[in-house]
Amino acid sequence: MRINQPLAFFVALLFTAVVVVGAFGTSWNTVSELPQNPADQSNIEGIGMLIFTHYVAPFEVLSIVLLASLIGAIYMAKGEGNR
Amino acid sequence: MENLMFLAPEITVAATGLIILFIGVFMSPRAKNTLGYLATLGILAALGLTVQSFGIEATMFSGTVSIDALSQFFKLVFLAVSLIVSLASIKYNENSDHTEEFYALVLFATLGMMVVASSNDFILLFCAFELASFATYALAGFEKQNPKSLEGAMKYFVIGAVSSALMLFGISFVYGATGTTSIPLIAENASLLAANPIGLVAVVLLIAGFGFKMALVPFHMWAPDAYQGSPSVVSSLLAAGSKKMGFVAAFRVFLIALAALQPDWQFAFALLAVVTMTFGNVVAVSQTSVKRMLAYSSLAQAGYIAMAFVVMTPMALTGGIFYTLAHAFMKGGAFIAAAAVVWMITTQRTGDLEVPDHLNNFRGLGKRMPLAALCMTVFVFALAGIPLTSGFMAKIVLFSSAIQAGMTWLAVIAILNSALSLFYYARLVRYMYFLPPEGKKISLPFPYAAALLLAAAGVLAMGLWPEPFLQWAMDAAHVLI
Amino acid sequence: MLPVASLLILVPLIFAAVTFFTKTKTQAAGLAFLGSLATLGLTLYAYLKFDSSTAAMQFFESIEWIPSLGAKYSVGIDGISMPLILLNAIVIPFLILYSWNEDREAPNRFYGLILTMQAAVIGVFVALDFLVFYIFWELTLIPLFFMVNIWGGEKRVHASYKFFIYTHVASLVMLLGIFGLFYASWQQTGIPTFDIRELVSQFQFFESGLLRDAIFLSIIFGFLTKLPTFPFHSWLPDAYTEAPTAGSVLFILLKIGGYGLFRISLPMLPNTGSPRLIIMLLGFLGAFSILYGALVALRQKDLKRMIAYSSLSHMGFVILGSAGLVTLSVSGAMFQQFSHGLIMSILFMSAGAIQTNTGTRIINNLGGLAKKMPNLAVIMMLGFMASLGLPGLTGFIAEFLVLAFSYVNLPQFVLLALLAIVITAGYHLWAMQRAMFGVYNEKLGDVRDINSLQVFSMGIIALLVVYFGWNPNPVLNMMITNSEAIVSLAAALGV
Amino acid sequence: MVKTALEEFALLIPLLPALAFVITFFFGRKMPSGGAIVPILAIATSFVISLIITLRLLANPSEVISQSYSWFAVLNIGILIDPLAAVMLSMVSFVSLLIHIYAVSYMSGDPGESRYFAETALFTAAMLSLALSDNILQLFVSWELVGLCSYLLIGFWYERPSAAAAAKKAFLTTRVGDVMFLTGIIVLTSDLLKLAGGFSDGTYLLRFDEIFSYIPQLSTLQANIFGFEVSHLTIITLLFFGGAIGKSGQFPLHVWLPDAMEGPTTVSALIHAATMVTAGVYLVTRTFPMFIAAPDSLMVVAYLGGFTALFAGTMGIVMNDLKRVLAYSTIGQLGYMMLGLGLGSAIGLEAVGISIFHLVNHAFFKALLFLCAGSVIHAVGTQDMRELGGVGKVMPITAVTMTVAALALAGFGIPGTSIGTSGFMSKDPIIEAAYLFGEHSSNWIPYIFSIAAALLTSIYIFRLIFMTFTGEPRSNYHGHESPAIMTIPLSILALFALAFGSLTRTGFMNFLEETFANSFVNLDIGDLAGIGGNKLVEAAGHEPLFVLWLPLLVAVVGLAISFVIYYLRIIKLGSLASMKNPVYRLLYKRYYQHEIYTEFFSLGIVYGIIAFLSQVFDVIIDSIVEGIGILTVGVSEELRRVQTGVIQTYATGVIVGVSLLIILIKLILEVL
Amino acid sequence: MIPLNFYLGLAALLFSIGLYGVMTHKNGIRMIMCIELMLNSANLNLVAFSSYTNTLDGQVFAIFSIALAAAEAAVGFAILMAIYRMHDKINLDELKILRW
Repeated sequence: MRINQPLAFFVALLFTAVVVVGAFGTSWNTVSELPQNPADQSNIEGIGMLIFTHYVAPFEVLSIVLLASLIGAIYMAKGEGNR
Repeated sequence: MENLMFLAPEITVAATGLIILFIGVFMSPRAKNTLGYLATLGILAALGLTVQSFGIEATMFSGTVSIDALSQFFKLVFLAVSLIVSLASIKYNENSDHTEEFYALVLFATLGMMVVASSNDFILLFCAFELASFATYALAGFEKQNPKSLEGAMKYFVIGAVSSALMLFGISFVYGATGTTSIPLIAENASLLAANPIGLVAVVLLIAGFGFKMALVPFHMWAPDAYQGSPSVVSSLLAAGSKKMGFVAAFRVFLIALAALQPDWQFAFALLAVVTMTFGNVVAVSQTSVKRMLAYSSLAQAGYIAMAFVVMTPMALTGGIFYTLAHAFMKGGAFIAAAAVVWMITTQRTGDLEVPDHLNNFRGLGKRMPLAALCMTVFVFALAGIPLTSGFMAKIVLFSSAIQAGMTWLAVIAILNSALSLFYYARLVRYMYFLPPEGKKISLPFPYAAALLLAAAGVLAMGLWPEPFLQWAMDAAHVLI
Repeated sequence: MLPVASLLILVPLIFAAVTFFTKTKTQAAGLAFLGSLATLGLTLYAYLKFDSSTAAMQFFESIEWIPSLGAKYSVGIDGISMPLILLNAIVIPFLILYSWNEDREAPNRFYGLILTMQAAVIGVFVALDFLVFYIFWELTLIPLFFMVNIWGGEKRVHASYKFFIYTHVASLVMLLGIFGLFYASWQQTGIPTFDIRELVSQFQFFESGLLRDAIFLSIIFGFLTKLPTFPFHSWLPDAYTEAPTAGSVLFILLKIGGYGLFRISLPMLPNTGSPRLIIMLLGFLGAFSILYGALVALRQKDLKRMIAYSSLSHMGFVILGSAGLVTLSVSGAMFQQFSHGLIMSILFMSAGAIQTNTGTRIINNLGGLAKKMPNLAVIMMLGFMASLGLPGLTGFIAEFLVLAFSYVNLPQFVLLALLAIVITAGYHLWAMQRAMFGVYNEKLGDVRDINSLQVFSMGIIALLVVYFGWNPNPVLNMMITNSEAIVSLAAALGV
Repeated sequence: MVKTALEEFALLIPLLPALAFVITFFFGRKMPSGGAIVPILAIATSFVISLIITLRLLANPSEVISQSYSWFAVLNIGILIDPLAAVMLSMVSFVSLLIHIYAVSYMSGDPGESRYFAETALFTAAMLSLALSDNILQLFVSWELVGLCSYLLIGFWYERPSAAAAAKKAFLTTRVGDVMFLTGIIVLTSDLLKLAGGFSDGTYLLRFDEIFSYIPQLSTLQANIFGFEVSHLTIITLLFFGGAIGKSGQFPLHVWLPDAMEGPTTVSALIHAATMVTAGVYLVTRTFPMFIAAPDSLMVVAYLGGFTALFAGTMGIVMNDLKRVLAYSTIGQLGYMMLGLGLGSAIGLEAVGISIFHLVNHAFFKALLFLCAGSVIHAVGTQDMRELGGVGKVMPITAVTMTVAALALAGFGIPGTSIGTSGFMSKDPIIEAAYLFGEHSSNWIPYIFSIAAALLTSIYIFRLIFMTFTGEPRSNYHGHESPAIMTIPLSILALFALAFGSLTRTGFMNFLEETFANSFVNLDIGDLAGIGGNKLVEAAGHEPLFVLWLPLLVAVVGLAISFVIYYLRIIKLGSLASMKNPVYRLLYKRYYQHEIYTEFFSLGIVYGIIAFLSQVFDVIIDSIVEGIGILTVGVSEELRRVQTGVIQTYATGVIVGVSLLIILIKLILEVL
Repeated sequence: MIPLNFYLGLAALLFSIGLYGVMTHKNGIRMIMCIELMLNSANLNLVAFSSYTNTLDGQVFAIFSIALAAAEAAVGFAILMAIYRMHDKINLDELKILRW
């Protein structure tokens, strides 16, 4: 089947429109002012803390994800096949 | 520190996967045959631990992990599927050099699904979701010399990746509106989502993400191809296991986190459920590949389960949750039976080798592999909702709940669909039992037999004595309400 | 005391299971015969212990099954179910004997399915819980589907699917009604239950007349389709015709539609939103089915198809009698079920014998068979006479009761039905004349008469047709007792 | 306790032949001459019992035998032997006995001999049960059973297509009447149920005493049919009479009776002359109290009976088949009986007497006629009168007995005395009653019918006698006199045909008039007639002399005409009796009834149109069901193409799905 | 201060470009890159929200998501390699044995 580029374009446009209208039409509950002090803007420590305390479970899972994709990728990419 | 014992099933599964991976390196292909039994044992242990932990309520890891009736029930579902699959795969991987990779991936995928069931935070949910996806991408393409397997894997991968992107996009909006990724906290702060158009966008994006796994029309299109192309044992895992992951995630996300947007997603699910079940059943009628037919029937079943989101009474949720377990057994078993047939055709070199799961290859299965045929009959009858099987009980509870809630139209559509499905299921049974066999009798290998019997036992147990399962499903449903 | 009701399901089921694993035809048929004899023995035991003077449930058993849905495994026998169980138990052994000498593929499955069917049908009759009832109800589909699909005639595949899906849809609609009943009652009482009698008695307390009508109509739709009645009958001719003889007879023994009518629909009928209208509708459907079945039968060229339509015509009496709502008309309808089972068994067995022995069922291709098949001719003649309602045979008692006593409430429909009686006689005699009398059609070659086992089995049923034609009381009395209970309900509400 | 003993024996009357049926049916093939001895003995015993009971009853007509046993529900089986039943029982068992004996020879050598005797035994049982039933339902049951036997026996030589067709026709035509009868019973049942206000223990709903006790109430129930107010009683009785029309071969349902001659001649004698066909008359007699209490019913009976008598005669004179002539004569005589009953609206209970008297006498002479015909056919091998002639020389006994029967049929006798054939003794009173009726109501039509019919009767029966027994043989046949076992019954019957009437006349009628006043029912027919609006003639007037002599005169004229044409052959009918003559053709074609009934009505309308429409309708209903299936498969084939196999399409599907879903939900939630 | 909507608009645009790519490209590698684009646009969203709601969860999520995207790409490319070995092509639109 030929790929219908105009249709794809239209669909993509439609999607953009929908999302943009949705996002722009929303009154986001944001902080009024970003922190001005550059020193305060460093959040590496915070992120690190979060990853190893609050989000330690995803972090552990992520390790398995990496392992799994590693195995999968190596297996799939290996040249010989035996089945 | 939290009591890690609550996570014992997950840890067991992960550990088994790692051990297999590790010791597999040092084993000869012949010796690797034992790995399957090891995996099975590990899953059995995890299953035992899960059943043992029924009734526990806890949140762990700063509230990102939640152990409750819902999570435990779904862990049961995943582990049961995993058990069946790993049992059957012993034969599938016989004398293969890649047994350890296969089992590791199966176990990791199972782990991913189990974590999804427990996750109480979008970040964990997403990571676990991806874990299950990545592991199964590779599994779907496990027969890398088989163009169909690769094609299925590729389609699965592309649509899976797109869907995960959509889901992530949706999650980002939810996060943006509520400022948190924790499911309970989102539920508390959902007023902004509910009041603004972005709520609907987020809901639909999330539905697309989960709907990919659930295989709801129109996010289903990978499913028939992937189910047909993948090795049958993997199809079993995909259809019976990873599909349910989509449901448990959706249960948690929509019913708990996004309860405030109920009108939006209720309507979406109503539409999707009706379209999905009708499309699945109608298209299944004209299929000649059994695995593809099962894939479409799987769509239809997903449509039925999605009714739970529409009706949303405790009864409906009970029914939906009960249905996931029932479907796990019957669809998992059916794919294993297809696997047995594919094995038979490929080893015997008779019949339609081009499409080894072609309906014609099921001719006279009742004579060639009586046990496989009998179990397959049980599974398709269950799928059709014939009494005394799990499928019947599941449909009873689910469809009746629609009546209870006054949604007779939905029940009528579902029931008509169910009647339609009888056509292609009965056809399969007819091929197996009432057309002459095209080959001699084959003895069914033990692993297939064991897996089939296990699944059939599950199907019949749920049909004949549904009470304990119903109770568990009810407990699980209460978590959601 | 034996748990007869459960045993009546279990015994054939166990024998069926064992039969599936037999290797030879003799083993299969023998075992199935033993199984059916055991069932017959049990049934006779139950019959002898049965007290026909009470409408109450006897041999009652109840075990908790799914407490969270209020479903129980509860079974019992009363005057509505006893005769039908008896019918099944009596005919099946002779059906097995009848087909003893037939050569066919996979005899173990054939006989196993017969027994499975018996278990399922008896299961429907004894079930007192809607869920159990529905389970057995659906279970009856499977053996019949395979019967038609494997051993049927030329168009068996099509016929089997049509039957399977058509009646399955109807059952599902009925299931919807059951759900409605279940939840409405749950809402009413706060306790979930699937108990048939409990739900039926709760029915009257539902507030909305529309709801009651909807529940009633969807449930009765399932029954009417199964019965079947005009205009939901189109699965019937194909299925009955294409089925092998044993399959046709099993179809005939499938009296679950009428049973449901008596057990469930009639007690509910007076409490529906507009009972008068529904009675009129039922009366019309019944009378019209009688007439319509007869007229269409008149046009049939295929013997089995003709009998199939005559069956449709006969089942009209069941509906008409039920709609009559007089004790004796309802009893007549019940008796019609019983008598129809016996009579049609003979007819289908005869038609089957003709088909196997001559190779055709087309009436015009036959001729003068009485000369070559005298035994068959006698039995078939008796069957035809019973079918056209000749007094002294069971059919008359049923039809007389239905017609005479439905006339009290539904004179116009009875008159409509009476029109059909001559036509009924017409097609029966026409078929008889063409097939059995006249000059022997030499094209048929040398035709053998039915074998002695067939003579025996058909003969016994024929004798029963005569016996119950002269002395219907052994089954009629219990029917009257129960219909009194049903009708008194209606009378109390002034319907 | 002689009476009790008798009552126990009474039960044996129908049971013995029934038992004989069972024995002959199962074992007859192994017995000599088809096991004929069993039914003969059984029927002989029944006859003896009947006769004894009749004689006892003659002594005390009000002490009838009545026994009832519950059958099912509120209905019963019972025995009622009152004068009417007793007469009927004796006659049936007697004639049946003689014919059975005769048949031993007549049927010998037929392969279906045992079947024949089984079926006739069953017939006799059913006929006896019909006569002695004490309720309308049992009567109906027996009524149908005799119909069945008639069907089986007409089709006895089933290999002959014409026999099979005639059997079917007989069954179906009488079935039309039976349905009317059944409808009458149904209406009656439901009326009784309403009047009685439900079931009460101990009473049997459809027993005659129960029915008769409700006559006054029944007559007050009115139904509106096409704008006419009709009493329920009239409806019921007319429906009953509908049954009688079918069974007794009255116009317009008489068409089956001539065709029924396809059966063995003994069957024609037994069933289609002496017994079964009179069941209709018996039914009307049995329910006479209802008829007389129903306005207009008896008038219908009288008119139809009279018309049938005449109508049958017109066809009788042109038939060439020996048995068919007799068949039309049977129809005609049955018409007389019906006429007699119909005249009850004027003469009351006396009608029962004359009519049943004629019934019994007719049984004798008509059975005799048939048996003689059978004897001829048996000996000669043909039944076409054009091929016969001069048979009297070879078969003297047959010729004599048949002539006696013919005289009886034509009604020869001397008026005013008790000298005369039995036919004269019973037919004359009917004609006289018709005159009385005419005088009473100034309505002469029945009388004219009856006189005209008498003339025709005389013509055709003597035509038969002359054509058969006199003259030269018109074909090559080898006749011989029948054996004694056949001629003895003939002689006995001849004796009865000759003398029975004159010997029993007054006693018989008085006896029968006791039927409705005894220990079982006690009705005042006069009162009932009042209910029905029928004014009875108070005192039987003295008819003018010519009225007494006219029937005889007519018979003699008939004899003369036949003598001239068929014996002397002075007048050649030539073209008059050819198919070119439209009147002759009309008669010979039997008024084209076959064409009208079978071709036009049965085949054309019912079969052709209605059944075709039903079939079309059925196909339509069926195609709806089938169409859904075909549609689903078609849709499925198309819909699966959505799955193109191209990843990009799949991705597009997902995106389109998401976008459209959002828009759709937005729209719908906003709008709703 | 840049309004939040700019970020959101950009993310939506990027996402749509990714979608358009997935829908139109035949080459498997391009498709996978487009998918990466989509994931990253979502990350952009997450980071923007994180910043504007002054919570760090979004950024944590983004980091996880980047890792996951990498893993995803690895698996995807591996499958592509297997396909390339078999067909000597990585035009995904030609993979259509499985259809209907």
